[in-house]
Amino acid sequence: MATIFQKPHALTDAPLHYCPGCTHGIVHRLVAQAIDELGVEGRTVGVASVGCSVMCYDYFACDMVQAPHGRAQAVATGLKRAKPDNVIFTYQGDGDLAAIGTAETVHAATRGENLTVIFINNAIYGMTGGQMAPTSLPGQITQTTPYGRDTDTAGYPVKVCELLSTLDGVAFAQRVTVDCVKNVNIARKAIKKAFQNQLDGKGYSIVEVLSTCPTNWGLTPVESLEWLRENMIPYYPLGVYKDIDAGVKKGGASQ
Amino acid sequence: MATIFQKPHALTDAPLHYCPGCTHGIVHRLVAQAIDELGVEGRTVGVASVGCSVMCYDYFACDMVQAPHGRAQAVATGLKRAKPDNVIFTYQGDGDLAAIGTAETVHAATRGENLTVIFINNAIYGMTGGQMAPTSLPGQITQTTPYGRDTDTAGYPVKVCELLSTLDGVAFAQRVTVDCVKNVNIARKAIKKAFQNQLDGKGYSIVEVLSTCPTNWGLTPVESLEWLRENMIPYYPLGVYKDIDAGVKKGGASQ
Amino acid sequence: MVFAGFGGQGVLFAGKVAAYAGLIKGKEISWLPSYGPEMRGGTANCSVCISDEPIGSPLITAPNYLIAMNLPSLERFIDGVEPGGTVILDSSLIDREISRGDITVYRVPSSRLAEENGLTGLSNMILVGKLFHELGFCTDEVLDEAMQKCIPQRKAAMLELNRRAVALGARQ
Amino acid sequence: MVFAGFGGQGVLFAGKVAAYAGLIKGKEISWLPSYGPEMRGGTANCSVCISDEPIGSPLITAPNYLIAMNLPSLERFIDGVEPGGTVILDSSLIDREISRGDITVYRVPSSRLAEENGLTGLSNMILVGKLFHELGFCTDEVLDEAMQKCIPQRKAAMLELNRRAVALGARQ
Amino acid sequence: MKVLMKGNEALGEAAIRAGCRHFFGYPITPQTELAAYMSKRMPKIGGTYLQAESEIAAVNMVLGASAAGVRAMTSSSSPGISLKSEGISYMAGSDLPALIINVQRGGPGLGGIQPSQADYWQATKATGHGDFQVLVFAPSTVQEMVDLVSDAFDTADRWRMPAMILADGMLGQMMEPVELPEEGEHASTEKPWAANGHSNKREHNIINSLYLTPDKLEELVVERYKRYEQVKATEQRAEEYLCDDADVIIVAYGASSRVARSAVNKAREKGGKVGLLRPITLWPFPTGALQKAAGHAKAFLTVEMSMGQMVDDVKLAIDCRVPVHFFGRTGGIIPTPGEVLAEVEKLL
Amino acid sequence: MKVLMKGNEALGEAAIRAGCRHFFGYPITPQTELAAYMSKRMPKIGGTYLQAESEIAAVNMVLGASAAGVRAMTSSSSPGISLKSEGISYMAGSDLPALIINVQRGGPGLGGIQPSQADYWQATKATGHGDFQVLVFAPSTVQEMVDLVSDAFDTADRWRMPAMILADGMLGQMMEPVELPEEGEHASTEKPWAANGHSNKREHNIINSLYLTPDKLEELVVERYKRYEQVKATEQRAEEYLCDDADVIIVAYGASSRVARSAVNKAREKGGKVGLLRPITLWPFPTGALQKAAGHAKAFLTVEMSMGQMVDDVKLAIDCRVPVHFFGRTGGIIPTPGEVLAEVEKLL
Amino acid sequence: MPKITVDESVCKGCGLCANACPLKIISLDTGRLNLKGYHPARLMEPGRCTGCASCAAMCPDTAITVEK
Amino acid sequence: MPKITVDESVCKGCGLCANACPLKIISLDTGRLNLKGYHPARLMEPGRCTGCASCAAMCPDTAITVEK
Ligand SMILES: Cc1ncc(C[n+]2csc(CCOP(=O)(O)OP(=O)(O)O)c2C)c(N)n1
Ligand SMILES: Cc1ncc(C[n+]2csc(CCOP(=O)(O)OP(=O)(O)O)c2C)c(N)n1
Ligand code: SF4
Ligand code: SF4
Ligand code: SF4
Ligand code: SF4
Ligand code: SF4
Ligand code: SF4
Ligand SMILES: [Mg+2]
Ligand SMILES: [Mg+2]
Repeated sequence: MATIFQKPHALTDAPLHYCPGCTHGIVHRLVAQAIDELGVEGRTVGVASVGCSVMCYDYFACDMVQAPHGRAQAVATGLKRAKPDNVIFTYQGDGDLAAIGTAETVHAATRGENLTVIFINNAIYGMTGGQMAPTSLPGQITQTTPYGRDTDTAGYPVKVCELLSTLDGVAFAQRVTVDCVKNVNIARKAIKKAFQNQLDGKGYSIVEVLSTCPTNWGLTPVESLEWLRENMIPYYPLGVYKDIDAGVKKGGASQ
Repeated sequence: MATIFQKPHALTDAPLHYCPGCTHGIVHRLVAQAIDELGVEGRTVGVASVGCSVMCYDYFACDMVQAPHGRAQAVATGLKRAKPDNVIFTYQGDGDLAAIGTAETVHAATRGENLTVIFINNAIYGMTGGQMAPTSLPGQITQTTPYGRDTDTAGYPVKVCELLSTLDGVAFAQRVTVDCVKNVNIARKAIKKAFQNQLDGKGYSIVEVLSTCPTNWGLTPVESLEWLRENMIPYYPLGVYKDIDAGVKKGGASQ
Repeated sequence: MVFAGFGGQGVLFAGKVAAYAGLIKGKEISWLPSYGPEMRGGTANCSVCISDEPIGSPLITAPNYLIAMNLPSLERFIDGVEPGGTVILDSSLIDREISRGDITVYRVPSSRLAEENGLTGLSNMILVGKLFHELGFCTDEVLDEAMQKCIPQRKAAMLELNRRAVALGARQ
Repeated sequence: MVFAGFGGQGVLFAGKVAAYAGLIKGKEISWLPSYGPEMRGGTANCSVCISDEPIGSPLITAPNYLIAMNLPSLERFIDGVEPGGTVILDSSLIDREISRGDITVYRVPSSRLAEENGLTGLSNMILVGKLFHELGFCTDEVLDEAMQKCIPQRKAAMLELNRRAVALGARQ
Repeated sequence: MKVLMKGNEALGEAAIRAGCRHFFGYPITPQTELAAYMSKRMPKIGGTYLQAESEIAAVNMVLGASAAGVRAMTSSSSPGISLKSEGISYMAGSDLPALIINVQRGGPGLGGIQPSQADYWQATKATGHGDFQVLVFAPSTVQEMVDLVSDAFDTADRWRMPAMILADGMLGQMMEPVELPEEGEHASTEKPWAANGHSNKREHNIINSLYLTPDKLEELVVERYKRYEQVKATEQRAEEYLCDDADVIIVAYGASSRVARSAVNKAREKGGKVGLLRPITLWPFPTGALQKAAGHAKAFLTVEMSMGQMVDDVKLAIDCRVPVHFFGRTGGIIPTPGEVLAEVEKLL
Repeated sequence: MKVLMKGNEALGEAAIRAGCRHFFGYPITPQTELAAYMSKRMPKIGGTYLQAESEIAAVNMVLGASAAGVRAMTSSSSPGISLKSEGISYMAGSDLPALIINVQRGGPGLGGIQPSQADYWQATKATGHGDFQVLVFAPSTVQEMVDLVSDAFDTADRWRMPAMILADGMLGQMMEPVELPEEGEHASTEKPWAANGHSNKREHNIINSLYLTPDKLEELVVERYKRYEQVKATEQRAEEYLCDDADVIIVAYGASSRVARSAVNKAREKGGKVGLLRPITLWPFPTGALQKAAGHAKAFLTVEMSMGQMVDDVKLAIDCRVPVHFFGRTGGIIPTPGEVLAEVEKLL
Repeated sequence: MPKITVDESVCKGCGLCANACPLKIISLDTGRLNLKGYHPARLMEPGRCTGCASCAAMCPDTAITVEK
Repeated sequence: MPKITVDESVCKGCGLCANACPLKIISLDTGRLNLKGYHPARLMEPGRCTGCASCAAMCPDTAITVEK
């Protein structure tokens, strides 16, 4: 009897601290699978950002660096410039990547820094207890938009893949989700490609994963997947936004 | 005999400190003209950024606040939220707005902050003596790209109007220049519109002005205008990138 | 007094009710929460001081009263309980024996009682009921007023359930 | 010594040549630029110290030698010149009389001389030539070596022009 | 009747009652409740709650709002305060009042989320680059947090300088009964310098910290330091608890002063002549009170939730005339009264 | 023969010769020549010059490169250093070596672009939030800038902590003759802790500053402070100039120490027994040398280009045993030897 | 016969596996609590499992191993 | 007759006006230096000026006033 599914080697045995049903865990596994499949654990260095995934340095079996909030891609740039043969990825939330880290994100992207960026968009600041994120939906109730996000005062969500696809340095930008097995598989391929691109020296690759936060959304894990499907996917269309190989640029929604 | 052209009232009598032929001066006048024409000097507050135009607080006759480098739009947001009836504009260089101030720019834009942003793109850090700017052209020689901007290591220029037009909060984004009388007139209209929009409560309006830096480009003022025409305009196409009134969105190059 | 348990069991709320009762009685009071190193789903506890004197450190390491809602919490605090102190624990979740002889221990199967009495999630208030019954430091009216302070108007229905839980606890 | 003028007149370069000459002679030297409050097109000057002792403050407020290339610079520094000191000025740009009697003043129409001799932009070096002539502190060879240090190889043609300017200055 | 409030929420309500209608923040533990509170209240009273994209943006929004003449504030915790340091230096250099709240947590780096006092030096000596000071208030109870918020706003306006409330995770998270002031009790200040539109009635106002002429810059800094001297002369505040006859005086502020007070009580019970001197303003440092205390005390003991920072200021305040000892815990640990008592007893 | 170099350029060349191949910067006056120099040299020698989008990005790139085990540096001037403060605190909390250069200018705020020493407190007490220190070196000549760059890298590696060179606009802009060391003279350090890929040969390395358990965080901070004690014991440096018989000793570092030296010479010419004690390390502060000097001197005078910051450290170093006076200019003004002499003469 | 194993010590009882199983043969064991206080997932009808690994693919805690 | 006035005290001799004038009738007066050390612009053929204000529109220092 063969084991056809087990914990990837690139995940340590430390139990994850995430809330029950939080899809951060699924994405962790997909990243680890990509590292396993490409056989690069020994030369991979991950950058943990500040957000619920801050402690992912304990979970990934490769070397890890914990970066200041928002600065993961600057730290990753330093790591990559120091050791270009290493495989560097960042793992960042929406607050980290698209609020405080906006400048670092835009500029790593426009520099075409040869990095793999895993971006967890859960439309909320999970770790600090559920404040509005730059990606919170219009009308969404959060701890700091108790009456729903009012676009008049709190502005509109930032659509990261759309924004970054306008930049010349970006090699690959795809938005995926992990709400069902089919989408998990698409996400797996996208993440692997984002790593493969780095090995091929193609430049900046980002995978945006629409993810859940059952705790701060105030929903059960299963309800959260539904909320994501009903609210997030329509606002944040899935698909490849940019792929210098395939010539896809902006708005292409083919999966 | 009638005076048909004179110094606008909204410019003080202080002589400008800019280098001979620097087009910062032209843009100053256009901003002042808009203020004059709209009759809002008494309730306008300008935000001076850090760059060659840092001392524009001495030149505009309205109240002025000097902001930390890159933070002009955050300061402007504070001014506007404090006194929504005031007319707030920022005057920023490319280093200020598109490098260190990237996050402040993107977020003021996505919030749809009701501001007027005057953005001077001269493809260089003028004030500090000619270092590479985020908008320096590929191959451009600057103090910190002595062998020409190498996109492999220094990345690609950021195209601000293109980038910001992807954001829902932006009401108006136009790229203009001031290399000749015709374009000065187009610029004048764009700037006035960016102020008018604020009076109309339309939200974030940005006018990007392709500008010269004879000193750091190492050219005469007249040669600089030519260099701008031959090198900058092709890379940064002029035109309206977004106008919620006209329905223009992205890439529209009609003037 | 220390209220301790998992996050989500309502220990912080229970502590707040106790604090309000103290406040109504004109005492000096303080309430201090503390969370385990896990950010999510970990342990949570709060220190509540009720005193006639101004309160120094609100952090209690040696409580007179310990309300323990799970085993890790009991284990963390039991040794610190002041001699002569009181421990009230949810015996449906904690089955450990307590070897100390210098303290009074009340075992209330509050989780089970809550389930059985249609008071799911109010195990905490059953223990509060028991606590105040033993404490005897304020009247039922004061405790009721305290609950009113802690439960917003629009959740009036909750208030009723809380009252029942407290009453139930007091009878244990 | 202080070299002072508008930015772009080459005062910093002139100071550097002087500093190098000192260095070649085995002296302690320092060179310190300073710009006016205007960032662009304002005044610029540099302090050059050449001494047998380690140099304390490299900022000179009371120079022994002042090389002044425009009026504002002259006015800024003239009162500070040490008694017995020397002032060399570009008389084609400065027509002010100097009333101090305790200093030696050389008026060299260096801008005009430069224009007339195909040495545009080398007014500074004409003054340097004069300075070293009066200074007499080093041989022509040393000064030449200093210029070689300051002018990159690939600008060899410039070197020749500089030499001519210095020689011209020395004859004034 | 008093209400029970968390320190963080009390700070928010107190600010509103002190006339603050502009709050700019960015989430960080352990101060999140303050922002959450403001986001609930501000829309109801026509105020601004704006969650900025970062601490840097937030502090600069405060700079802008303050420049416009309104009372504005921001709050954060240790790493976020570091990010605000450039902006705070600008406000000081532009003579702008503002309120910055630091609900300190353990550091350095990301550190932890438990209470700490390890940003003392940053707050009192170098909130940013250059020669300047900010007013620093150190509350020790939730009630005092309320009281000091309006004092901080008033003092900041009076002296045209930023004020900081240096709290910590314990004070931010704990609930105590508080009495809130009526709204509008605060002195509203004329701000003729504000950049809020000249209405064609006066010269244009300029809010600026750039002075390219060193003489001008020095003149302004010296002028500002003269103001600081006045602040030192008039705004020092400290509480003395059983100091009069004390042989050993504990010096502690904020959270650790509460522990120290318990220790003093315990020591007194045992007959030890121990007192507590509690700085309420950390800048200006209550030098006067300390000098007085140094007249009779045999030793001082500072109790801090850090590796020892205020201890130097105590030494300087009393010209090292009396020995000054230090006891501290760090990393988020609150010392216990017992530990402090043990330290004090060594000195008796 | 020696070459004439600007201080800023000399810093760059010295770093390269000390084995640094990774420079991350952002332009700011008066340190621009350093970045410009690196941008010319690095591409030629296979190194990295990267102009970051901001000071914050730059310092975090340094954090990343240092985490990977290479020698990395960044440089800026006052406002830019404030922005780097969070990142520096992270590096300290992660035990990462690195070199940060501050070519100070007048502050606060945007201030001016002339030389200053007003970031002394920031550098020595609170480069960021939390309990930590960075090594601080204060060169006073261009040659010393060169020498201290490699010392700073070595010391930072040895103690696994960030090092700062605290220079100023005068030292950065001036030219002096320098002798450059041969490349590769520096000790290269093993960095088994680096995050550069475990090659499946060891456990994964983690570079981190987060410790949610206060006990763990405290333990680490205390361990770090033990290291600091060793640093204090072994790395203090100061130069004594005519101190042995001096009645009045000037204490000054960097630019102002040069002025002070001239003043000492002038005083000696007049027969005044005046000496100069010049701290070369500002952290660790040369307490030993000061204590020795306090044995015979009647008074100290600190000369600073600020409103007075180091003066407190001098008092603390000598337990206030001898009066310590202060003279300073600020805002970008360099004091003159004459001014200093006048101050000294008041004390003779 | 395909086989799945749930590591109960890490299972958080989130139910995403149950939700994903096409045959709905895995569900939470409400009768039991693991050490963390969760109802762990359990394969209810082992015989019917096809080893499709849908459950495992959706498990955030990689608590499920699938053999075939 | 249209008339332009150049404020010589602020003119920086950049030549943008000269470059912009359709009739090329304004140019730098190389014979003179203003107080700032620049050759100020001067209208060479006043009679031909149309008052089109092209020169003024391009002047960065707003040194030119146009009357008509
Ligand atoms: C400089 C700084 N600011 C703020 C914080 C507090 N903080 C921690 S995590 C976080 C946001 C987390 O949200 P996100 O990045 O979306 O990640 P998530 O938790 O949702 O996965 C914030 C603001 C911090 N640690 N440092
Ligand atoms: C925090 C900070 N970083 C850097 C600087 C130095 N600085 C001054 S102006 C400037 C850039 C100017 O370039 P740009 O914004 O393009 O304006 P320009 O001068 O070209 O008009 C920089 C980096 C500063 N003052 N503050
Ligand atoms: S708070 Fe939200 S994002 Fe964070 S672990 Fe819990 S569910 Fe996941
Ligand atoms: S440096 Fe360039 S941008 Fe600045 S004033 Fe001179 S020409 Fe204009
Ligand atoms: S998905 Fe995983 S963690 Fe969730 S219930 Fe199933 S086995 Fe347990
Ligand atoms: S492997 Fe497939 S069939 Fe078997 S339990 Fe899992 S999801 Fe159900
Ligand atoms: S107004 Fe027109 S015609 Fe007259 S000088 Fe100016 S550009 Fe030439
Ligand atoms: S454009 Fe203006 S500044 Fe330039 S030369 Fe003409 S008048 Fe003078
Ligand atoms: Mg998130
Ligand atoms: Mg620019």
